[in-house]
Amino acid sequence: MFQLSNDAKQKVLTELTRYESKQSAVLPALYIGQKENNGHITPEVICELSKVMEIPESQINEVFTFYTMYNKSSIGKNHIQVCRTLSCMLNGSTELTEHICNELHVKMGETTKDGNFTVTEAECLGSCGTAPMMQISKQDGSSKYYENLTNESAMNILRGLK
Amino acid sequence: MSASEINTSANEIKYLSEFYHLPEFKTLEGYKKNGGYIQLPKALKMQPQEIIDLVKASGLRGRGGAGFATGMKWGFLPKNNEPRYLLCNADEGEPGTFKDRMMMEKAPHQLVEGMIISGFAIGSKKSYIYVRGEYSDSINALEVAIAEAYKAGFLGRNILGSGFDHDMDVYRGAGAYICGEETGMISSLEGLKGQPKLKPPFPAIQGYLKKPTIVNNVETLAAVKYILRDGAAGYRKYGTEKSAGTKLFSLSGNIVKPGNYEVPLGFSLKDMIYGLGGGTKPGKKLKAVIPGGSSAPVLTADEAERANLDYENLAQMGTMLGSGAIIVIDDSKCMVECLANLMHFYHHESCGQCTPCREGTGWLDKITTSILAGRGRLSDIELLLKVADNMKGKTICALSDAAALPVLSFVSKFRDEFEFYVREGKSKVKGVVYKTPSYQSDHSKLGAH
Amino acid sequence: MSEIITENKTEKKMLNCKINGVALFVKEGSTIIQAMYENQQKIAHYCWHPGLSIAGVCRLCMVEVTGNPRLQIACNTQVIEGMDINNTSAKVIEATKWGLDFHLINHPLDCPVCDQAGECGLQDQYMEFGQYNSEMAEPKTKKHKVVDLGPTVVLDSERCILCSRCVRFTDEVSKTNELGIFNRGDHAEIGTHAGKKLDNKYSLNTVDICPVGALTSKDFRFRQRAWYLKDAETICNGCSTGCSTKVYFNKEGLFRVKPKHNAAVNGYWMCDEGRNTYKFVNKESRLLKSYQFKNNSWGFESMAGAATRNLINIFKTAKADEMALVLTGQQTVEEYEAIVSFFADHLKSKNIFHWNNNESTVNDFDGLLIRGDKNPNTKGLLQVLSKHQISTKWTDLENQLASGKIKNLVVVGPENISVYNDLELKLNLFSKAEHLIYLSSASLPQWENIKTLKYVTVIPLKTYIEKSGTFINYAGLAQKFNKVTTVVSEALTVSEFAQLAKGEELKIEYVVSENLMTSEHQRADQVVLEHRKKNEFVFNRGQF
Amino acid sequence: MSVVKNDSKSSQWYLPGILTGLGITAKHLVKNLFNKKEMITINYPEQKHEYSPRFKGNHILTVKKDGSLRCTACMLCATNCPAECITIHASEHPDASVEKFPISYEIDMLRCVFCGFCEEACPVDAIRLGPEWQTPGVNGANFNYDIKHLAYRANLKGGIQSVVDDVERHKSGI
Repeated sequence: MFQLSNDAKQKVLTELTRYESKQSAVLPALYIGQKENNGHITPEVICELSKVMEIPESQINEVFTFYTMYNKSSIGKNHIQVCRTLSCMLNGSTELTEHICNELHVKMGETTKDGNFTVTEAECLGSCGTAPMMQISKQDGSSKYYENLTNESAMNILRGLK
Repeated sequence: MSASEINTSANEIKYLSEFYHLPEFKTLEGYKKNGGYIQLPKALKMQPQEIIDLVKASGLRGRGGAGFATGMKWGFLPKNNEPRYLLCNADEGEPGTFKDRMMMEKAPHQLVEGMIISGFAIGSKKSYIYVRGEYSDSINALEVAIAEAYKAGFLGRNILGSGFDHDMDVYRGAGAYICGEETGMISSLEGLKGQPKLKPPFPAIQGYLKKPTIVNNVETLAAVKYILRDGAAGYRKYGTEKSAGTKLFSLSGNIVKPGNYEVPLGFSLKDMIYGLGGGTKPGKKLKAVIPGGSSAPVLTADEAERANLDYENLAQMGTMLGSGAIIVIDDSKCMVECLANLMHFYHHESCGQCTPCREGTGWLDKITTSILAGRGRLSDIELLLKVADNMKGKTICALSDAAALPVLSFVSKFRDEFEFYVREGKSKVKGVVYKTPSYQSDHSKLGAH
Repeated sequence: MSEIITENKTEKKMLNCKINGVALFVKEGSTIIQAMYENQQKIAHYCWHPGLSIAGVCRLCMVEVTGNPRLQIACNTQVIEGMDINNTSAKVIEATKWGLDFHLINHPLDCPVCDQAGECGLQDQYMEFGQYNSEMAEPKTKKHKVVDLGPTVVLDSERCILCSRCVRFTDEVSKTNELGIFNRGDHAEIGTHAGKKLDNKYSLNTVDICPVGALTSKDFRFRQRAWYLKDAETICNGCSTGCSTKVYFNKEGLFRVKPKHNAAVNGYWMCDEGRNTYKFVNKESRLLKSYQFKNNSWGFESMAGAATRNLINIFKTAKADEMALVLTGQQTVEEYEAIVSFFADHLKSKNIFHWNNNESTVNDFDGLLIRGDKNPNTKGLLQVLSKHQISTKWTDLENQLASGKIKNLVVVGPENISVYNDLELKLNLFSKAEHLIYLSSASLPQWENIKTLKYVTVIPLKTYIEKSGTFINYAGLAQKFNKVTTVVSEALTVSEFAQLAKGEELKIEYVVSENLMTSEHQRADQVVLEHRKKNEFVFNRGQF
Repeated sequence: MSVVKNDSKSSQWYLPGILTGLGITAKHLVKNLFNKKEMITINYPEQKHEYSPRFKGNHILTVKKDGSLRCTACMLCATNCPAECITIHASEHPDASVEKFPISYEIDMLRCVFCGFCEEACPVDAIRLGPEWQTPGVNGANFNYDIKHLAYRANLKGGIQSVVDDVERHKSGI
C-alpha cells in the first residue's frame, strides 16, 4: 500500500492552505505524490492524497488523467521527451527521435531494459528557436532542456547520464 | 528576393529587452541599477484610475494572442471594492512562441514590478503567475525574484508605506496547451481540469473562484512599467497608430538565425526574415510563413514579403499577429506533412469538453494522417474544408478555431500539394510517401495519439 | 433541491421576446432554452437538463439571435427584452446537423444490442434534425465496452457522448462525487476512480438522464425493447414521500419505473428502492386464486368473488366484539373508507388496528427523497380512522387474540412485502384467531413455516397499479392516481371486498359517453395520437 | 369488379359449352401422350420444381464462423413482422464483445405468412427465408420452431454462414 512520507504529507498540508481555495492544491499535491512514488502516479497514490486532502478521489483522478506531466506508467531514471511539433519537426526532430530510439533499442513510450531511459514524444515545449530539442526529467520531477541537438550531441548527453 | 531590397538598417529596438544581455539584470540589485523599481513608488503615489487611463491612452494591446486593448480590459472590472485577482498567463503553449521564457529567465523582476503596478491599478490584493510546468528554470527564477521583492518590501503588507498590500505567488501548470486560454487557465488555477468556462459571465465579472479577475500576458504586464516611465506619448513613439509599442517576435523554423527579436509593431515581415533572421538556409527558397503562432493562417512566400507585423495589416492579409511566433517553412518541406503535424498537436491538446472540437480535431487528424499515408481520397480535401468550417466558432473557447484556421489556409493556399498527394499517393515536394517513423508503436499508426 | 420547496411565487418581471416569429411572454432571467420549452418549441440539445447546472458542452442548442452574427447556445444565453430568436434558419439547421455529426462520428454501431434504442437521444434527434449522410470514413476511436460501474449500472464508454449529465448529477444531487470524466480529448471516458463503485441510493437516475445508451440499468438489461412498452403515470408506493413516477408495461407485465417531473414532491429524481416497486405487481409474485386452510391442508381453491360471498353469513352472524380488522398503510384512502365504514357502521365493531411495520424508523429522512416510513398512505389511514373515532392500541389486539376472544380476524396484508420484515412474526400472531381472513396481493411462501394455523381464508387483492385511488404522503399532500393496467383480473380491491362482504353486487361503473374522452376517464394505456411519444424524461416536449 | 355478361343466343344452349371443354382436354391428352418431354406435370416428390434463389421458404437463423448464432436479439424482425409471430427473449452473452444474444427465438409457423419482412429488417443477415417449403405436420406437431430447429436442423448441415461477421467489422474500425 502506498504511504506518503511524513514530510511529504506536511508539504501537502501546507499546499492546502497556500492558495485561495483548497481545491487549488490538487496540482501541486499530485507533483508531490509523483515525486514520492518515483516518477509516476498509481490509483493508490490518489487514494492516499484523497484521504489526506479530503477531496473526492474522482476529482483528483480527473486532474491526474487530464495533464500530460503526470506519468501514467512507470518511467526509467531519465525520462527523455523529444519535442515533435512543427518548428522542431522542420528542423529534423523526427530523424533525431528515430536515431535515439534505434540507439536505445526501444519503441516510443517504452523503457530501456536497464531501466535508465524512457523515450516519449512531447508536444511543443516552448523552445522552438533552439530546435530540435528534448527535455530530460528525472524521477524526482526535476527536468532540464537540452537544445540545438544533433544525433551525436544527443547521444553524448545520454551517455553522460548513464 | 534580391539582396538589394533587404533594408539592412531596419534593426531591433531593444525597448523591453534593453538589459537582457546583462546577467546581473536577473538579480534585484542588478535590476535596480538599471532603472528597476523606480516606477513603483511613483505609481503608488498616483490614483489607480490615473494608471488605467494612462495604459488606455498608450494604446497597449494584449501580447498573448488576442490583442485586446489592455486599458479597456481593465475598465470592465466592477467599480465596487469586492476582492479581485490579477493573473499572469505565462503558459506559452502556442507552437513557435518562446518569448515569455526568455523574459522570465532574463528579467523576472521586470514582470514582478509590472504586476505590482498593475495590481495597484486594478486594486487587487492577490496575484498569481501561472507558468507552464515544463519551464522549471523560469519558475525558479520567478520564485527567487518574488522572495527578493518580499524581502525588499516591494511585496506584502503596506508596500513602501503606501497602505497598499499585495501578495504574489507562482502556480506551476502541468502540461496542457488549453491552459493558455484565459478561462482554461483559471480552471487550472482552481485545481480543476484546465477546461475553459462558459462565457458569459466573462472573467472580468466572474473569474477565478467566481471573483472579478484580470488575465494578462507576461509581455503586456512587463510593458506597463515602461508606459509609466515614458508616458503614453513616449510609448507610442514606436509602432503604428493602432498598434502601439514594440513586440518581441519569436523567429523559428527553416531560418538561419532563429531567436527572439524585439521590433516596433509595423516592422516589415520581409526585413524580419531576411534582415534579422538571416534568410532561409542556403540553397533553399522561402515557401510559407506562419506569422502569429501555429493557429494563425499561413501566408505564401510573396504574401509574406508584402506583410507588416502589426495587428491591422496582418488582419487585412487574412491572418493574425497572435503571439508573434514567426515559423518559416522553406521549399524543401511538404505542406501536407506540416498540416498533419499541427493536426496531431491540436488532437492531442483538445480538452475534450465541447463535442465539435473534441471529435473535430480527432477527425481532422485522422484525415490528414490517412492522406499522408497515401490512403487519401479526392473528397477528403473537400471534407477537410467542411469539417474545419463547421468546427470554427461553435465552441466555448477558440481552440476549435485555432485547429480550423491552419486547415482552411493550408488547403486553400497549397491545394496543389494536397491534390498531388491524394492523386499520386506521394508528396509533390519529396516525391515519396511519408514513412511512419520506425519508433512509432503500432497503436499510434492510426493517428490516435 | 430548490424545486422541493415550491418556488416563491413573487411575481417576476415578464419580458416579451419572439421565438421563431411567435411573440412570447417569458419570466425574466430564464434562458432561451427554458423559454422555448415552456412554449412547445422544438430544440435539439443533450447536455442541458432542467434539474442540473448548465454545462454548455454539446453545442447543439444553437439559436440565431438577430443582431448577433455568431450562433448562440440557447442553454446559457439569458433572454433580454425584445430579443428575436429563431432556430429554424438555414444556418442553424446546418449547425445542428454538423453538431449531430460530430456526436456520431465516433459512435459505435451498437443499436441492435443497445437497450436505449427506441428512446435514444441520438436516434430521435437524428431523425428530427439530422437526416444527412455521414462522410466519416476513418476508423472510430476505441474505448471500454461493458464496464461494470456498480450494482445497478453498466457503462459503455464508446456510446458515451460526454455530455457530463451523470457527472453533474453525482456532484450536485446525490453529492457522492463517484463519477468523473478522465483522460483528455476524444479519449476522455466517464468512470469511477479505480475500484470505487457507483453505489449511492440514487444511482439509477443517471441511467434516466443519460440521453444515449452509455449508462444502462442492470435490472432492465436486455429485458424488453423500448417500443414494446407502454407507459402511464402513477404514484410510487415505495415510501411515504409519494414521488410521481412513470411505469412501463405491456401485456406480459411491468418492466421498469422511472420518475416523472413533479416540482412539489420529487423534482426530477427518484430513489433506487422505488424502482423495484414494479416487482411485486408482476404475475409471478402474485396470489391469483383464493385458498382455504382447513384441517391443516391448503386447498379449496376458488375465485376471489366466490370466496368473499361464502363469508357473507360469517359476517352476518358474528358478534361485534368477536370481529377484528387489521390494516396497513399500503392501501388507498377510498379503500380504507369502504372497509372501515363496513366494519364500524355495518358490523358496529370498533376493533380496527393499524399494523405499523416501521415504528422506529418512521421519521428518518435521508435529505433528498427517502423516508423511514415505507408505507405510502399511513397519513390516509390515520385520517380515516380518526374520522370514524377509532383509537385502538396494537397491544389490545394481542391480548384479545391471546385470550381467544377474536373469532374472525380480517387482515388486509401489505403489497410491498419486501419492506415488511416482521411479516412472519405477525402471521404467527394472527394465526391465533379462530378464523383468519387474510387479504393479500402477494403469494406468501411464509405460510408453510407457520405451524399453528387453524382455519385460514386467503383472498387475492389488486395492487396500486391496478386501481385508482389517493395516497396522502408524509406532508399530508393527497395525490390521486389512475389505474394503469390489469395484471390479475380476478383479484379484488379492498372496496370491492367490502361491497361483496355486505352482500351487495359489484356495480360495473360505466362512464357517460360525452366525458369518455376527458383525460380523467381515459384508459391509461390509451395510445396518444400526437407524433410518436418520446421518452418523456430525455425530451419532455411542452410540459416543463 | 365488373362481371362480363354473355347473354347471346348460342350460349344459352347447354351442349356446345361442354363439348368445347372436352375438346380442349382431349387436345392436351393427345399432345402429352405423344411427346412426354414437353409435359407440364412432373412426378412430385421425386422431381421438384426449381424455385428462384429469392424464394421465401422456411426460416434459417444464420451462424457465425464459430457456429454461434449471428442474431443479436435486437427484435427488429419481431417488430417488422406483420403477423407478429416471432417472440424473442434476449440475455447477456458471457463474451463481452458479443454482449447480447437470444436465449429463445421462436417463430409460430402457422401464423407466418412468409412475407420476408423479417429478412429485410435484420441488420446483420441473421435470419433468411430458405428454399425448403414442404414441411407438413399432423395436428399437435410443434409448429413453434425454436433455435435448435431454425439454426441447426439436419439439412442445414451445421448452420448456414452469415455474410456479416463482427471480427472484420471491428478490425476495420467501424
